[in-house]
Formats: sequence, C-alpha cells, structure tokens
Amino acid sequence: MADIRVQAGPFDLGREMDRFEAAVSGAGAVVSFTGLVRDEGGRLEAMEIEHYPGMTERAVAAIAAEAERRWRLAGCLVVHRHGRLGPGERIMMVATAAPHRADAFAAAEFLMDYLKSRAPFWKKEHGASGKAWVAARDADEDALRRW
Amino acid sequence: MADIRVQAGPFDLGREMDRFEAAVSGAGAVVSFTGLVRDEGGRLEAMEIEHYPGMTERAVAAIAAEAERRWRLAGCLVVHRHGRLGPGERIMMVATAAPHRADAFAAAEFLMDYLKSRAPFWKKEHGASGKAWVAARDADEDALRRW
Amino acid sequence: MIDVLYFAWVRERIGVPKERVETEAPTVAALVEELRAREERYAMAFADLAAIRVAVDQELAGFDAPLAGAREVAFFPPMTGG
Amino acid sequence: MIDVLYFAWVRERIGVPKERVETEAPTVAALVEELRAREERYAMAFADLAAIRVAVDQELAGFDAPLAGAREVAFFPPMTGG
Repeated sequence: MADIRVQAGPFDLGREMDRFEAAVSGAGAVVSFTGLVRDEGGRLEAMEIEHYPGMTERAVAAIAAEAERRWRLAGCLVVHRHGRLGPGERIMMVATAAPHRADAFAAAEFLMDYLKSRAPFWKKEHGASGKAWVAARDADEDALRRW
Repeated sequence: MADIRVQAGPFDLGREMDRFEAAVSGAGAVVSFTGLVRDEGGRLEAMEIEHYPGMTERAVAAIAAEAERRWRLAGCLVVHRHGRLGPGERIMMVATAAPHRADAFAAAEFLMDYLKSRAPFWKKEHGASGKAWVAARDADEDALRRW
Repeated sequence: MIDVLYFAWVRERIGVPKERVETEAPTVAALVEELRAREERYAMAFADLAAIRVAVDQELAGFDAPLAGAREVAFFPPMTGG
Repeated sequence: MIDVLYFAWVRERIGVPKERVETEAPTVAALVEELRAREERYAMAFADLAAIRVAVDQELAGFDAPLAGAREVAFFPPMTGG
C-alpha cells in the first residue's frame, strides 16, 4: 500500500527514508527521487505550488496503485508540498522499495513521469522580473509514452 | 566531482542527502539508491562484506567518472560499507543530482549496475544453517550490456 | 447546478477559484460555450482550448465528456507537478 | 617478486589473504600454472578458472595479461557489491 501525503509544510527526507525503510523490511533495494526548487542562478525568489485538493490525493493514489500493479514492490511513498517554497527547498519526494533494484528504479521513474503530467499541481515562479506559470514541457508528455 | 567513501561504520542517509543536496544547489533532481541487508525471512544473521582496499576506491572512482562523462550531472555520491552488517542495515548508497530527472535516474542506475559487478566487493551470508558466499547473478552481468 | 473550479492561470483570468453554475449543458464543451457567452473574462480564459485540461468529478476527462450527474467540473492548464 | 592477493572463497581455499611470490611468469595464466603445481590447495582454488576474476595492479585484467613490471596480482570470484 502506498503512503501518500500532500502538505504545505516541509518534510525531513532522512526521517521519511528511515521510516519507509523500516516499514518495508525485507526489501533489499530502495530508490528515492527528490525534486528541489532550482535557484535559476539567483533569479528565482520563490516557487508557488497550487494544487486541486481532493483530486490530487486521488490522482496520486491511482498512479501509485498502477506502479504497484506493474512492478514487484514492497512499498511506495509520495510526499508533495504545495504553497510558497524558497530556492533549494524540497518540493516533493517519491520512494520505492523492492526485492530487486530494477523494479525499484522503474517504479520510481514511472511515478515521477506520471506525477509531472497527470497529478493536478501547477508551479508559478516568482522572480526579480515578475511572476510566471511554469509551462508543461513536451519532454514530460513524451516521457509517458514509454510506459 | 564524485564524492566516494568506503567505510566499516554505518552512515546516516538523511545527513548524507542533506549535505549532498546542499552541495549541488542548482540541480532540480536528486535520485538515491540504498541497498539494505535483507532478513531472508529471519534466516539471515549477518552479512559480511569483504573488499579490496585500494582497488575499491579506484574502481568506484572510475565508474563515477564514466557516469559524469555520459550524463549531465551536478554531482554524485557513493558510500559503501564493508565488514559485518546485521539484517535491515544499509549496505551502501548512491546519489546523483542533475538539472533533469532523466539524467539523475539513468546515472544512478548505471552506477548501481557497475558497482554490483565491477567494484571489488564480495558478500558472505551468515545464517542459522551456515555461511555461504553470495553468487553473482547472471541478471547483474546482463544488466551491464544495455549501457 | 454544478460546481466549476479553476486553477492556475485559468483561475487568474476568470478571477475566482470556484463558482456554482446553473446549467443544463449536456457536455463539458457545451458548458464552455455557455461560459464564453457570459463575459469577456470567460472568453479570454477559454480562448485556446488546446491549452486547457478538464476534470469531471476529479477525474481527467475530455471536452466531449457528459455532465449528466456530475457534481464538479474543473478547468486548468497542463499540470506541472513533481 | 610479486604480491599475490586472494579474496573471498579464493582466499579461504588458499588459506592466506596475501603472499609474496618469486616468479618469472610472463602472464597471469603462467603464474596460475606455477601456483597450481605448488600444492593441492592452489590446485583446488584454481580448479575452475571460469569462476575466477583477475586484477593486475588493481585493474581488472584477463588471464592472458602480461606480468612484466606488475607489482600486484589479485584473484577473486565475480564481484557482488552494491
């Protein structure tokens, strides 16, 4: 069963990983992905993340359930923040655990590809020169085709 | 430049990730892999890891340099333990940071595939029914062919 | 009556995050036509439908999705999570 | 004179982790033949060369690798790191 949290506050990656690894004891392989706010060479002041409460949790749960159906996993964890974040802050994390590393890697990359383009989050950059919504990248949409 | 450590003592994954992420500020994507001692349903008492001091550091550095040549990375970190470990303990970790997640994922998986079969470590399992060296898996050797 | 939600720049153009709409529109596309006809801000927000995604009752859907029985429709740009 | 190192079950069969060997062997394969001829424990350790990997001066090498100038040769089973 996936552990999914959408929250405004920060999370402690080390504590999350310690808890996750303890919960999936028996799995030999754990993969994590952490997304960070880039500082864009100092031009970014803040990243604002909007989401769709209710749908977000449903969409992430559906994506995680699909990962658990496709690969042999011992567990997966998704934590995604919303609200206003500063440069260098962690936006989100996923972690996957599996008996074998290939499953853990594939599932983590699958989760990321789907979270990018199919979970209802939107990013707005606040910089010295103004504010702008981040545009979806064609590469992110293309990344879904391989699964 | 890769950060590489081979050590007998445990490492704190959270602290390693905090330090690594701080050192690669500017990268938006960080991937980690953690290898854990499986408990094999309670049958494993300890995992003993032997290595080849001197060659280990050289081999890991060469693998990391190759990853940094192949992908656009902001950094990579490898920590690998040796000696006697108990069930559930972390054997090793890699972390990769990159501007884009595809590079971070590919480099982390490449590092793991090469560390498995080309870095001079050997594992011996101590169980209730005796001790046995872990045999190399054909799947691990096959995994190198895709790179 | 249906709850209509807007997110990101769609919300900013329309000026509200959510409103209750009295409608008999059979599909999402028909609802969009009704909204467009209301005021300029809706016409602007829905000027390029290729740039807009839709969810009906919190599930992604197309503009041709039926609205019969739906409680909630949302309009937003392509998602940028992760 | 060359340092010869053994790891994992190769080390256990030979009984020492390291020894200095007086040899004029031109290749790793020739060194293996000399060792095999010494004592039963070497013959046992080197019974199946397909199960053994070699490093010359801490770089992976083949059994046909030359030993001229080499300071250190190591024999071990396939690696199982990670």
